[in-house]
Amino acid sequence: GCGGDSGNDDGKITMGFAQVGAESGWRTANTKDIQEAAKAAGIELKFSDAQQKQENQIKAIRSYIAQKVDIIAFSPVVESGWDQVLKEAKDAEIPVILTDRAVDSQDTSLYETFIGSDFVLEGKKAGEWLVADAKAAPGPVNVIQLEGNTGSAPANDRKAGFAEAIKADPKIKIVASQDAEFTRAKGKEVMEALFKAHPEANVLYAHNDDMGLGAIEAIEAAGKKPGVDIKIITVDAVKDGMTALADGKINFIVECSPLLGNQLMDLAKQVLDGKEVPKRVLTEETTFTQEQAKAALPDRKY
Amino acid sequence: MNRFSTLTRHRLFWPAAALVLLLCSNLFFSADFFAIRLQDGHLYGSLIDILRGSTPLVLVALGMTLVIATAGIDLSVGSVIAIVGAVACLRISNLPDQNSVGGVLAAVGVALGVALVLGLWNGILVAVVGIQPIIATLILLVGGRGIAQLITDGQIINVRSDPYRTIGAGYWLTIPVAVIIAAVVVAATVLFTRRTALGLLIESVGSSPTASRLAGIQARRLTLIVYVFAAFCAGVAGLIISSNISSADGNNAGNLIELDAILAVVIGGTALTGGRFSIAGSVLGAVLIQALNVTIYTTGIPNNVTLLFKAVVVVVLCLAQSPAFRAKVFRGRRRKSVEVAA
Amino acid sequence: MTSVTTEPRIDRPKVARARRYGVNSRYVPVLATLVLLCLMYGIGVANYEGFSDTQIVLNIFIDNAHLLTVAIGMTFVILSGGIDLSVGAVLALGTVIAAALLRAGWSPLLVIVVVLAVGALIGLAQGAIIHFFDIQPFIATLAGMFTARGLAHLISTKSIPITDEFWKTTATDRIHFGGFRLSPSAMLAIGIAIVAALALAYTRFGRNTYAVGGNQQSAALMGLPVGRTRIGVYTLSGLCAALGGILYSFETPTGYSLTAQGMELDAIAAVVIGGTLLSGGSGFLVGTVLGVLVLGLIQTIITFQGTLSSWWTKIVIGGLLFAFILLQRIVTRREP
Amino acid sequence: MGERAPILEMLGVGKVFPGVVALADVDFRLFPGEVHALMGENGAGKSTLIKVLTGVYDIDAGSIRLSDEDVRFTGPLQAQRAGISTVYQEVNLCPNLSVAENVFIGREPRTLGMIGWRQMRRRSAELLRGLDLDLDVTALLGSYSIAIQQMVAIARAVDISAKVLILDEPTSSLDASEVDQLFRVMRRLKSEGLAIVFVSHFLDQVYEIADRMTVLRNGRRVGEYTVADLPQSQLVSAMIGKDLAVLEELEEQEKPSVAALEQGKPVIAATDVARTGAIEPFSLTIHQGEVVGLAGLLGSGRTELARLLFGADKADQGSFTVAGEPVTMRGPRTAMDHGVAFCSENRRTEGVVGELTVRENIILALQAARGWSRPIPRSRQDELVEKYIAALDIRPANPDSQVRNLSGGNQQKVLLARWLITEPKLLIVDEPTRGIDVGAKAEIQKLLAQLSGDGMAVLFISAELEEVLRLSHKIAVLRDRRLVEQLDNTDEVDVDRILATIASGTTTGAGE
Ligand SMILES: Nc1ncnc2c1ncn2[C@@H]1O[C@H](COP(=O)(O)OP(=O)(O)OP(=O)(O)O)[C@@H](O)[C@H]1O
Ligand SMILES: Nc1ncnc2c1ncn2[C@@H]1O[C@H](COP(=O)(O)OP(=O)(O)OP(=O)(O)O)[C@@H](O)[C@H]1O
Ligand SMILES: [Mg+2]
Ligand SMILES: [Mg+2]
Repeated sequence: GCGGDSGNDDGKITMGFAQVGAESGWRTANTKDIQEAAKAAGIELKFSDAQQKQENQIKAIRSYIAQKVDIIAFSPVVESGWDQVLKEAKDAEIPVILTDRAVDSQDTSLYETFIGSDFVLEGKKAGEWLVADAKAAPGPVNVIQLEGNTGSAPANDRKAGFAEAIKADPKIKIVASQDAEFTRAKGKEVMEALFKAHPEANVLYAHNDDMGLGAIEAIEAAGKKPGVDIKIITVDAVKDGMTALADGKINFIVECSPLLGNQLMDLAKQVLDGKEVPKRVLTEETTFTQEQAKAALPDRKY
Repeated sequence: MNRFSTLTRHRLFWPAAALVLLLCSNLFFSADFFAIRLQDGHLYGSLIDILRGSTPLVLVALGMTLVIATAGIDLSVGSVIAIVGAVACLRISNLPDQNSVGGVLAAVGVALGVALVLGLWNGILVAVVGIQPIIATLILLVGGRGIAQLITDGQIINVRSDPYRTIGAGYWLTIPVAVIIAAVVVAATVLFTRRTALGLLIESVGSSPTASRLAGIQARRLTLIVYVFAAFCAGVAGLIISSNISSADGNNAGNLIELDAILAVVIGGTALTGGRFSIAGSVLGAVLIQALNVTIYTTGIPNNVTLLFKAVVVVVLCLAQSPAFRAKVFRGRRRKSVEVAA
Repeated sequence: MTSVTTEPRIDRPKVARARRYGVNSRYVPVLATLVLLCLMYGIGVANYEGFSDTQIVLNIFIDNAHLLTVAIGMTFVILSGGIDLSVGAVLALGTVIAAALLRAGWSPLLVIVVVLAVGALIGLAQGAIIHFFDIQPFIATLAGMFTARGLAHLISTKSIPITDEFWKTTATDRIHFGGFRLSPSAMLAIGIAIVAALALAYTRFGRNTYAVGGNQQSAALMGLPVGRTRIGVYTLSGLCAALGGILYSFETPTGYSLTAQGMELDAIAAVVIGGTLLSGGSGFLVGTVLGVLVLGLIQTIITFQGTLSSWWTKIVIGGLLFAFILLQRIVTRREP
Repeated sequence: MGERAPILEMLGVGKVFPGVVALADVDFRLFPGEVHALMGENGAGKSTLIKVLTGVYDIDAGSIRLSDEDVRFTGPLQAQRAGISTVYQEVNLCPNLSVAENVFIGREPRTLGMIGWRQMRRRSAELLRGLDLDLDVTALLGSYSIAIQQMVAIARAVDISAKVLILDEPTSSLDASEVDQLFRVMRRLKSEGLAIVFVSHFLDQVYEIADRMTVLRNGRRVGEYTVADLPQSQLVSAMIGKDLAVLEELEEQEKPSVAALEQGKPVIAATDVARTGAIEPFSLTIHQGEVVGLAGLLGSGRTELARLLFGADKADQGSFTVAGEPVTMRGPRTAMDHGVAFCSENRRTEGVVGELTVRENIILALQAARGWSRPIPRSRQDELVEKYIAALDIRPANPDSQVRNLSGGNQQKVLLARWLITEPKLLIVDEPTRGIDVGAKAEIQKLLAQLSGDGMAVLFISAELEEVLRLSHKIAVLRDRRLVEQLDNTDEVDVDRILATIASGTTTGAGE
């Protein structure tokens, strides 16, 4: 670590934040929260949008280094390929905090800490709920899975975590699993087709709320009751998802909160104050059942 | 035999054959794939899904067909879709009563008006300023997405409006409204281009701009009309997409649809170099692409193989359509038939 | 009917002089791009502190070495009257193959050879399909794009880190001259640009590319090897894209199947901004280099601006692009 | 000469296009050191024979022997390698490359694989000077007129060291002295033992240069003759199967005097119109029913003058009045709205739209004038199209065939028909008889004469001075992009007189 004396003379902390892009509502909420938290914490935020391109993010980080910001935070587009630029930051004695997504660097001294969710764990939580829920089920449990963009880290991990958890019960089987690109429109379209091809399905697991919400429309159009005929598990817990959960259309949501701004700012201050911070900070996240959702919904910001 | 060979030589034979083949292949995975029943007072079945699901692409491909016929291209359709959806949903969500038909119609009108303006922008850049179409529309592809996000503030705007929902998810006389809308727009376009001289003049401008100018055709005005029309079609598609899910997703709506639309147009037999165009072909191409998507879902092709599968289908289809390929592969047979004739 | 051909010789006036637009009309678009680029740079310098550093320009080369390489291949394809949508996917495939093979312990040299060969092969296949079976380039290369990206997915849907020493040193290496630095990748890309420019101007392949782009039918009737040229440009483009993949993996040492989405549009934009006509047969490689610089400069301005929100980033990029193209059009404008 | 072995022999050649038998059982022999004319009407199959020979088209039946070896070329490249150098009908060069490159591309002088540009420029300039052309060889080919492009194509073909040289209508847009130059070169090559195939619709030229000819009719060979044995009249009947009397009729016709015509209403009057780099200021008035011929050498500015009148190019200065009203020419549409029609000399890029059908091409200008919202009813289309297909004898007489697939001469007829149906007040025709066979040429001239008799004004441009003389009431002579003189076409005026005017000219700008 290094002292808070580096950088601007006015004593105000400057943070460079390199965001992935604005590919989803989740992401923009994340951006907004960080911006607001920075303002509240009196930290000057330099923000850049990489438009989903790793090279742009690297560029942005380099420019932060050149501008001698006090601390850099970023959500990596990809897990790998960061060693070089992180080393540059380290050489410039600028601490780096990773948000939301991890990197796979061997050398963990390259960054101070990671704050974000564990996608595998999210998948696991979803799977565990299903395993518990399926205990009561008389027959086989056939799951349709709506995946996020092929190749993206949340899709990979939420799929893997879920698969691992449902191993516990041989009754549970994934009968179909297709890419629905994290969007509502695709969720609806894919679910329409999968539902007809697999009428035996009775559970839907969607990698995010939006796909689940789209799928609900498809299920309703098919004359079935979402949440009853088809149990639905999703990840994220955005407001729309929570509303559906409270309405009984979704059965279980694993939270993946974009609201890590305050935690990030606290961590930043700690790091700059030279305090020891844990290498990995998980965002304060929980899971919601329908009852919990009803309770939590009123003060849901996002 | 002879009749069969004239049939196979028809422009639309191969896309149609591919469509039938794709649909049939679904039967192995879902036995009642072709079943259509009445449910809750409307038609229900995979084929209906395909038709309804293809409407946005059909519309976009329709506009794209005319643009391509003038030897242009419109990359901005996806952004137009996003902006139109955003404008419509934003206005509706601000209505005191989201279910008021008048309010929804006004919102739809404003959104389509915005689409026309965007089309005019493209058209002016291409026809008046003289910028190469791919670059002229690239500007709106990039900037337009930003505008859509600006309108939605990067979030998804939800609406709860039954009249609006009808556009994309409703039914009229058991038939999906989206399909009716698309059919009407397609029919109107066919009438408009083929019953007036518009089609001929567009084809002329597309295949030889210099000769057309010297024949007195005012290419500039035509080009302008065509880009405005393409944006209009994209706008209607944008309404259908956002109404189908009762929300506007400025970040993702219509993303990359331009590629699918161009693909549909080309499969339908319109050359990217401009000139002759086939609206029926483009519609068929669009439905084919949607059928391909649905087939991928139904057959459960693993996600990491999906793209390869698409590539194979596209290549096989294009090869089957290519006279050069048939000539080269079936050369032996053709030679013989000539000898018989001689 | 009397024959005119035997009539007395007449004092013939010199014919057909000065029947041209102007001597160097061909260079006008490129010159315009250059002038506007300088103007844009000037605006950057005037507005942002630290922008005047020459290193900024060199950084554009460093950051866009892969784009430049890809755009060079694209230039050949567009000059020949075609288009190649597969480049971004081939680049991604290149990074994935490289990463996968390096992880498997292959020697770097061999890996590079394999990646280049795969790229060239994909290009070759596309070119062959386009030429022999008369498939429109847009579609053939769109299928190529699906194929390349699909293969990348097939190898790994997860990003694969590259830890190879050679890769690491090449990535971190900077070649110093004077007070300035360039990366080996950038040097390589610039070198390739020079070679490609010479090849376009001074080799038969280069001139045939122009001829085919001008009028393919005429070129065939003139007895030019149209097939070889067309297949050649796509092969070259595949090769350049694969090389772009290697350069990209130097800068961001990872192999990932989703990298470079939409890069084909960047490459096409760079070529077209550089004054090359999409209809083929007219343009220069220098233009492409300038086009890449324009895109890089826009990105740099965005970075320097530093506080743009996500959507304003896009809107500003669109706006800058618009301003640039519009000015370029006005400068090069001829007859109405 | 006939005793020697032929260098090229085609036996029983057949070629079928969908719906058209282009060639059936055609034999063709070519001997070294001869000029062999390939004769036939438009659409007889001349160009197809050449394309089949050089591998542009697959051959459907028959065989080709070159130097006693069976050959079958898969493309022009192979034919070229085997020693056949060809100038195809229509200019087939690359307009986006420089003149020098068009001459040399494919066989550029190279050192170490790098093209020697300087040498290439020097040699191409020399080569073109050999054809009496003084061009800037670094300029883009597309910036030169069709005639010049044709000469460049010839220069390219002539320079390829070959055994066989094929020239498909090389002279269709050349004027007398260019033809002269070409023939000089052809004679030289012939004496060097080259075998030359020559296609032309100018019978005089054929009789001047050819030794032997093969006549085709409807894709079949009528016969092979030595030129000396076949008088022109017999050749014509061999080609078209009937005698040709129309031309004589035309000569007989009484022409109204210019003075009488100038009493009539002026259709268009240009005053001091000019365009930099294209043409010096000129004034020209064309009256109702008057045929004004433009005479001048290649590149003298006839086409430019015509384009200005039509608004195809914008004038820098000067003014137009149409039917007494001042008019600003904003573009072709303005001109068309005032009843001016322009039939370009460059039919391939500025004329027909190859992808469209004959019907669509014919109605295109009329439709454009009406605007897209008022389509011409189908019955009216059929009526018009049928009428002109018959009147101009367009073959195949199928209104739905693609124009691209028509023979060159037939494309020209389609173009003419396009403008005739607009019933213009002034018809500007730039080389309308380019590539048209003798019979059709006579028909077209007759038609123009008749139309002018009915009150249409015509501006007639042709490289063939006799044609200009035969039709025109008034002849405007251009030299060096300047209108130097306007002559009334009285009996004293003949080809020599015009040539003399062109040669001496009253021009002052003899600077360079
Ligand atoms: N690609 C093609 N497809 C279909 N028909 C064709 C094609 N090329 C030529 N034809 C037809 O073949 C016949 C012979 O044409 P060709 O061009 O050989 O005539 P030509 O003797 O050269 O005439 P011209 O003197 O007008 O140039 C014509 O009827 C023409 O319409
Ligand atoms: N400023 C210009 N830019 C480009 N092309 C031009 C320009 N001016 C004229 N041209 C082209 O050059 C040609 C000029 O015709 P040209 O000077 O040869 O007239 P001409 O006297 O009719 O000679 P020819 O016998 O060759 O037809 C036209 O076809 C026109 O398209
Ligand atoms: Mg011919
Ligand atoms: Mg002329």
